[in-house]
Amino acid sequence: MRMYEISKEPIEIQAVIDKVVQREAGAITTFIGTVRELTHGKKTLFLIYEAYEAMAVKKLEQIGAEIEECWAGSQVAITHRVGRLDITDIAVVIAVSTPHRADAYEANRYAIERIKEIVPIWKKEHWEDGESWMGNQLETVSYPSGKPEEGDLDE
Amino acid sequence: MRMYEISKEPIEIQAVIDKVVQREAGAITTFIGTVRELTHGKKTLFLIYEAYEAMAVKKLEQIGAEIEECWAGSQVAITHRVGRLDITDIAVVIAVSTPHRADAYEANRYAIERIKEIVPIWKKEHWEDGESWMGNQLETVSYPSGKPEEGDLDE
Amino acid sequence: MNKVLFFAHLRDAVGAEYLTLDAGGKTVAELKDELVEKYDLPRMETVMTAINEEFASNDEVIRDGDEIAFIPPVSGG
Amino acid sequence: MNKVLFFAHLRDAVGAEYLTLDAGGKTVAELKDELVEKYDLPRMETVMTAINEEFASNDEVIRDGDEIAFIPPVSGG
Repeated sequence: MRMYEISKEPIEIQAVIDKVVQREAGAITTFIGTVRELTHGKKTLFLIYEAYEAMAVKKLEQIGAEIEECWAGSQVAITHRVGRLDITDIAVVIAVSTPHRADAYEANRYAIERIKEIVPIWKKEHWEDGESWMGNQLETVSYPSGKPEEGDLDE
Repeated sequence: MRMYEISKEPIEIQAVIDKVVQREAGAITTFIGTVRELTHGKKTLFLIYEAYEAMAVKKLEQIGAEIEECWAGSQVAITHRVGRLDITDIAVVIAVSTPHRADAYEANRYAIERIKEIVPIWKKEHWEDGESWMGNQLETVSYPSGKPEEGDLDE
Repeated sequence: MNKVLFFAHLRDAVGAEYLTLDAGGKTVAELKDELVEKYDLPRMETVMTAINEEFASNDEVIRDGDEIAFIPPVSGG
Repeated sequence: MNKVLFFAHLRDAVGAEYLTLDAGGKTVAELKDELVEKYDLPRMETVMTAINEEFASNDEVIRDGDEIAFIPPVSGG
């Protein structure tokens, strides 16, 4: 069973959850990242996700190992989608099982924060009036295609 | 669509998640409470959950209303199982969608803590050597059937 | 008349899911005391009460027709 | 020879998913400087580097055969 995957196909939530079911776990949390229509009042039409796939899987594995070391008895599975995603489509599913519930929330939260730090995956937002690679996890850095320093090279 | 349910049948996770999908949400968290084999080193065989059903649904609705008031743009769905549950069976599924991820974790955590405070549902643990109604959410109070003050009345 | 519901270990103690009795005009505390005496109910100091599916305090007065429920410490989730 | 991978806005700037070039013996910083000059790559100070799928610092020396990737600020999740 592959606990960490980059998928070109729609993610089946139940399949990710099934990977972390264990007799010792009393709690499973999932985080499901979906494509939101509005970001800072701007209307998204769709997104393209791109990954450095081999490294992305390695980095997801690293995050899982960090969690299993930090939260005793935890099990982790993560699948991240790539390709074109429409509004409400699922970009990522993180499932974490732990013996007790507090850990399941904390470990899951840790996973998404780490994904936004170290996993080589990028999203390009498409709006009615343009498109742009989103620059970082805080969504404060972006690379609008209209900017002069890039405009020279974009075709 | 009933967002808050007490169910005698196994809970379908996806069905609970589907209730909170919204175009404005970028994050959905779920909490899945499962029956754990070991609690404080004691081996559970199975559990019986019992609810004061009409009031339990009202209290789940109240928790949902509290969350939707406290976390802007959130949507909540909760299903709690009753009846006999075996190890790894799902007792409760809480799904919360919010525009941003931090809220989805916090609001979901709030839901499970409140369930353990105010929703009239009880579980009876069955072990190899006996059975007992579990007394509170901290699992520190219990009512073992063998104790004298109850033994007189148990048949 | 009033329907009085019992759950979890209280149901075991009373030996019934509910009783039908006349509690109109009594406070919750008075009804509790009566039932403790009659059924030797254990640890009633940890038990909450609901009237018509809402939590009620010990000094609330029960009206005829109210549904009363005794709510031991809950353990859902 | 070395395979050098580009992603997101860097791929748009270079106009290719990867280049094959000889970077053996150079540091990461030296390779970056060369590519910035040749392709006018924007904001390389925010771009991380990976050698053989592991993050590498600017002073690391590239060996022949290493796979190099330039990693703009990530935005998965």
